[in-house]
Amino acid sequence: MTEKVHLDHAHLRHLLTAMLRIRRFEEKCFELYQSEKIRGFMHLYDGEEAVSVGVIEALRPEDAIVATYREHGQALARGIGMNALMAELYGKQEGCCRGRGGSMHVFDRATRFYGGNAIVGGGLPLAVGSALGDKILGRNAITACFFGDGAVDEGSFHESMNLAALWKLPVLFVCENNLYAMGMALERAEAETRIAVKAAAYRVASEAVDGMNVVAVEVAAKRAIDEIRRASEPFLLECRTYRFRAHSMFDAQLYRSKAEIETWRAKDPVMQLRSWLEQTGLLHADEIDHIEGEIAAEVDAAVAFAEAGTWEPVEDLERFTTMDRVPQ
Amino acid sequence: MTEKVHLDHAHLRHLLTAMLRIRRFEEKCFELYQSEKIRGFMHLYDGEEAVSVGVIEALRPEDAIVATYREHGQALARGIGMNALMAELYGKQEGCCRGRGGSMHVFDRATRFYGGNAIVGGGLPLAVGSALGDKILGRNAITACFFGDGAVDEGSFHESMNLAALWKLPVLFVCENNLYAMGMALERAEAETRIAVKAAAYRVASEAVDGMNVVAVEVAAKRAIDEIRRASEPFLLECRTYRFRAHSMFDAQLYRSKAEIETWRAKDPVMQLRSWLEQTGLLHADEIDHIEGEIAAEVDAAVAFAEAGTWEPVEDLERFTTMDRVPQ
Amino acid sequence: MSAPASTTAAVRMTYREACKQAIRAAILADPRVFLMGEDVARYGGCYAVTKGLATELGEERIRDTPLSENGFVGAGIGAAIAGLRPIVEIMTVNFSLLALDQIVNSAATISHMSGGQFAVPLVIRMATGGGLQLAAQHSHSLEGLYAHIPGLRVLTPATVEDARHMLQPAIEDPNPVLIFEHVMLYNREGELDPSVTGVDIVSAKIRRPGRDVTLVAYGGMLFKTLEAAALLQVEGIEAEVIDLRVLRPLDMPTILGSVRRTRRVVIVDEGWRSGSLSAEIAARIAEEAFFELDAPIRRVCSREVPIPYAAHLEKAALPQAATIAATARTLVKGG
Amino acid sequence: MSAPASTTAAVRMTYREACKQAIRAAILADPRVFLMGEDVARYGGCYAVTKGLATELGEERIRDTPLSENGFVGAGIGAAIAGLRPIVEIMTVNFSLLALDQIVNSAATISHMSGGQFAVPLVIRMATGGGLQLAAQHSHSLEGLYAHIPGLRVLTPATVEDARHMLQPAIEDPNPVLIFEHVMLYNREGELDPSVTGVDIVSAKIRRPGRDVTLVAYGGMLFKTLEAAALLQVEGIEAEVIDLRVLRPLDMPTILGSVRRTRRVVIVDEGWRSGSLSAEIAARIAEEAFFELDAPIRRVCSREVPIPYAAHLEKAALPQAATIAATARTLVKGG
Ligand SMILES: Cc1ncc(C[n+]2csc(CCOP(=O)(O)OP(=O)(O)O)c2C)c(N)n1
Ligand SMILES: Cc1ncc(C[n+]2csc(CCOP(=O)(O)OP(=O)(O)O)c2C)c(N)n1
Ligand SMILES: [Mg+2]
Ligand SMILES: [Mg+2]
Repeated sequence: MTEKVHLDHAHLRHLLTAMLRIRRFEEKCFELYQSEKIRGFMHLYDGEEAVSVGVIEALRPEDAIVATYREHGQALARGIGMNALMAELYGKQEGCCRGRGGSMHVFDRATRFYGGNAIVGGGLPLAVGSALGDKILGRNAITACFFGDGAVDEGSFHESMNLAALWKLPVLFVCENNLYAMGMALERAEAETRIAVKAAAYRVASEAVDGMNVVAVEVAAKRAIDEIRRASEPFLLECRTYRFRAHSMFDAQLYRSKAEIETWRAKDPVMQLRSWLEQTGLLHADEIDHIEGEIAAEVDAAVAFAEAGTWEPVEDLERFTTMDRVPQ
Repeated sequence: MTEKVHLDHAHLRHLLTAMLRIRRFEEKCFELYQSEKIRGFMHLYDGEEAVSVGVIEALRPEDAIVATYREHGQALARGIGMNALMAELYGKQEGCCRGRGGSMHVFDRATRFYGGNAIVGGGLPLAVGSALGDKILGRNAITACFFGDGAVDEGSFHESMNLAALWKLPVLFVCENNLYAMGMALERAEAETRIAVKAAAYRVASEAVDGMNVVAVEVAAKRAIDEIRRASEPFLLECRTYRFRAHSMFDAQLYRSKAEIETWRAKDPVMQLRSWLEQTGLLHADEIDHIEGEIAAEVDAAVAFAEAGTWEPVEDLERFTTMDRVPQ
Repeated sequence: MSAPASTTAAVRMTYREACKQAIRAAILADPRVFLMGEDVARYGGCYAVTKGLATELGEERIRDTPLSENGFVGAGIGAAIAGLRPIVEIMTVNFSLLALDQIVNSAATISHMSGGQFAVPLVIRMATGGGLQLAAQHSHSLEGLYAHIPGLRVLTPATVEDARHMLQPAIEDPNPVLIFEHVMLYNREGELDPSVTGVDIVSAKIRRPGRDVTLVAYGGMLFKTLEAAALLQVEGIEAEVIDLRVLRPLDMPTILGSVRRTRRVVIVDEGWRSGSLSAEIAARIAEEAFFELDAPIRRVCSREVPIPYAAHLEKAALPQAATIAATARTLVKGG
Repeated sequence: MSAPASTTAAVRMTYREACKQAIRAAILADPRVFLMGEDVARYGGCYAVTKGLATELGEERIRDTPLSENGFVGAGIGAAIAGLRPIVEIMTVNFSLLALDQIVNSAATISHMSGGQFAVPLVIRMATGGGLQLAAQHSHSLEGLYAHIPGLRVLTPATVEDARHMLQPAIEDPNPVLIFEHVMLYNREGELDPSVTGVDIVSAKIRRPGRDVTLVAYGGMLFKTLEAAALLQVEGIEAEVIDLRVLRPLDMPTILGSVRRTRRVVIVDEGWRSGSLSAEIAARIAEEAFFELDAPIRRVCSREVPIPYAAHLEKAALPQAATIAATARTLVKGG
């Protein structure tokens, strides 16, 4: 049965809040990277928030998620605590992965968040396996697999789409098509740039959706998931989006023009929703201020939490390289 | 400019001869395997002769070929001498690869025959590279890349199709769709079984052709190659065929019925052409006998050549592991 | 079917049959266990290990996969994380390179990277080794590469008993376990003692005691090494033969114990000499038993060439009993 | 542009700049040479090695590829066979596992398998190593695995001079050559002597002579090892430091010559200890200079964990100068 998207005040407020939390969290991350509190490779989601928020809104708690190294958005939308996430970026023991994963490798058992994978395309086979597991174990769950347009170049995309289709597995493949893989423009990487079209090679149903519109994403994701549950087959959802910032923190962005970025900034998913809500009177400026205030407090608290966090003792370095038991 | 297929006596005689040479050669190989003169894995081409003969007929001497472990047909059709091929199967020094490659790894510099590759899908990227080389070096040559339906499952198919399309490379991808990858039926391996249809995911032109009809294959291959040269783009030719014998010499064929094999045997490409030629009076029975006689003599000579061949001294075992110079 | 009246007599069977019984038993014992791989079901396995099992256990438990090594190995990892106990079969170690990214970058890292939130209870079986004239893309012994990767356990059953019993503890291990089956062993017969109902996947075993020299081997090389020991015995040299059984983590106490007794060691490894597992064993002996050796450490490995097709060249490329014996002889008698 | 008036003064530049100049010079010298890889052109290389080169040399010679490691490495092999001299860049050694099938099963076998009919004059460059907090899928040192494969040559330029000059002979080599560039070296500066116009890709080099102990290192570990030597010098211990430069084939005469003089050796390797290249070197020393050593062979390697993100844990996982010095000290002074 279709779960409808209710465009009521509470829900729209929730969507805006969810996107704003990601935006503000990452603005802080950017600062913290400058001040070297956060290190390694960090990939911001600025501009793409509608994708994870819209899709994850359509998931149930029992569903699983596989994401990429650009996964702060998915992690927060899925409900991984901001404290645990920030502490992870700091490399602290209180981080969701005890500081071992960092920005690119966020995992969370409680929400079936299976990473955080920094091998482009590496998550897709894992998502197929997760869905196979659910199917065999008779769980009525789906696995949402997020990946970029660049992952579509990889053989693992092809193998995974085919396996999921062949074995009729409940996988929602979510392509975050932000038009670039690092500096490689989609039209220079793929002979066929309409990613949704490629699903036909595997007889998989697909749809392309405006990834800058959170409601559109949510509606499309719900429809896709209904279809997955009804037909017991995978679905490919191509979300057309854009990242406003550099690929990672080391990127001079020589490969695209400022004008192009500005054109896309005009479609900012957070601003779009916000102005629409204000214009239609669904949300008043002071309510938004209130939300912003709460988020600012949450971000500050997360920083304080991370700052106060501790370093895992080096004696524990080798711990978890192998496990004594399978965590339940 | 289109090179037409001339269905005159000489050409049809040539096509029949080419297919018969493969058929008779391999019948002898089968015997020799039973008597343990040939060892290792050997994959016969029985039933699929029209594919290599038809395609290779459409090639020019400057074109390159990449094949699989099931490549006796391509090797003979391309003009690798039967003596050198048989000696290779014997593991003799006089073999085309000095006995190092065996049945699965036939190479020939003179005819640009780039293997003989026993990694399923492994040849496709090599073919892309060969075509890239030709393009950069300004050679007006194409690369014909043979592979099975099983190779379509592999990520390398996906990556290679995309690379060839993106870089507008002159590759003729020839899928020898014999409906099985070992014991894996195509419909159990691929969600979309029409392989030619998959070309659309890369904006590559494609066609499916009756692979049991050598003339149809030749015509389609010529058309495809014309298109490759005209548009400077790859082409995918799916040849629908069938192998009459086991996958390799160790295969109980539990996965398909005798009846299915018989249905396909009725479409035997050699018999089809032969009866048609006889019925239309284009070739008389005694001419065919004459051809058969010549081929039998050639096969016998090849066996004698291989028998008389010598073993490479074991002192030379490590030779060619690295090369002192690039052979010209 | 009822149990046979007497189960005390040793049963003779092939290594292949032992592998098959192990798979069957594991699948029957636990609904979370299943096998997937290329041609495991309808074809019966490329080395006929799983022949008949799909009919008996169903194609959900013995699952044919498309030719997508990276894809289905990754799917095995995902399924293990999601709660199953998959056994993934890769036909041959040469093809496993297509899946190495998933094995090294995901299977071996996820438990550590996630701070212990997830385990990957996955078993990957594959054939390895030369001797069947399958040439340069089917004959290599790359298990040593896998033994380099933290997070993995690497097993090389050589005996019928190990083929029969190593699988169950491998499945119970919360970590990814790789099992290498040497192609030349499948037809080999051995006795199975019905009173043995399990083996460990931790220790090396002395397969033949001896006082004069230690021969360390594993997998397909074990029997060539035992042959070498028989040759040496004729000359009055008593070689001790160790079967490593587990390549990662190595059971050094057993190796060092033997070496300290015999004071001489030859390591036999079908991998290419440079950078093979034999090097690690030699290095550890040199580090830990340096002052207890009476002679340099010796290794007998494969020659450093892609394995060629021709029988005589292949034979020359792979370690043989005569070479092993000759090497040990020189160590004992001086050379 | 005219040549600078004087070229005799040493030029100071980064390792990154040296890599870039090498690529530029190679491409300008031979129309068959080109570079391809992910983000080498418009982005300028993920470690900025090729910044600006595409503008200067054109996007045919500096060719961006899609994210298809298996595909474009295989294409490089095919192009090499067809007559080109490709340089293929893989961003990081962890990703190279996706292309390992092509490297091991094709690039390394085709000349042998074809009986010498074809060569594969291909160069593959990639970044390796840890130290940037890039965690478990970007930080490993897997060059030792490649050094196991017959048919390949494996280079690890550590100095600016080698970064500048190893590429040309690698391109001229008729065989596949792998070049590993350690990520921590890119920003490192060094002197380039303009009178040196080439280097060999055959020999190891003694970077610091010493009489008391030999320290063997390569790539990113060279400088930590030299640091350790400096620490030791303060205590009156003179360490000889060998830079391997070439991991396959190993230059054993240089290593053995040094070890025979100092009679003590520590091998430093950023690979995980078990089965790392250090094991091979230790094994060969144990085989060939056994009676000439005064102390057991020692190794300083990475700890056997996927490299973690947190700085202190990463630091603890990787070999450090202090550990190298401590290990050497114990050998020399006894411990
Ligand atoms: C297999 C592999 N190749 C290359 C890289 C380096 N890399 C990291 S992110 C990235 C771009 C991926 O682009 P896309 O999939 O579109 O995701 P986006 O970053 O745009 O979200 C690349 C090339 C990698 N991590 N893994
Ligand atoms: C990467 C890889 N996986 C598996 C195999 C084992 N294998 C050899 S041939 C074959 C079937 C290939 O089928 P297809 O591509 O349809 O070619 P056909 O044999 O039908 O000509 C398989 C699975 C292999 N050689 N390489
Ligand atoms: Mg992208
Ligand atoms: Mg087939």
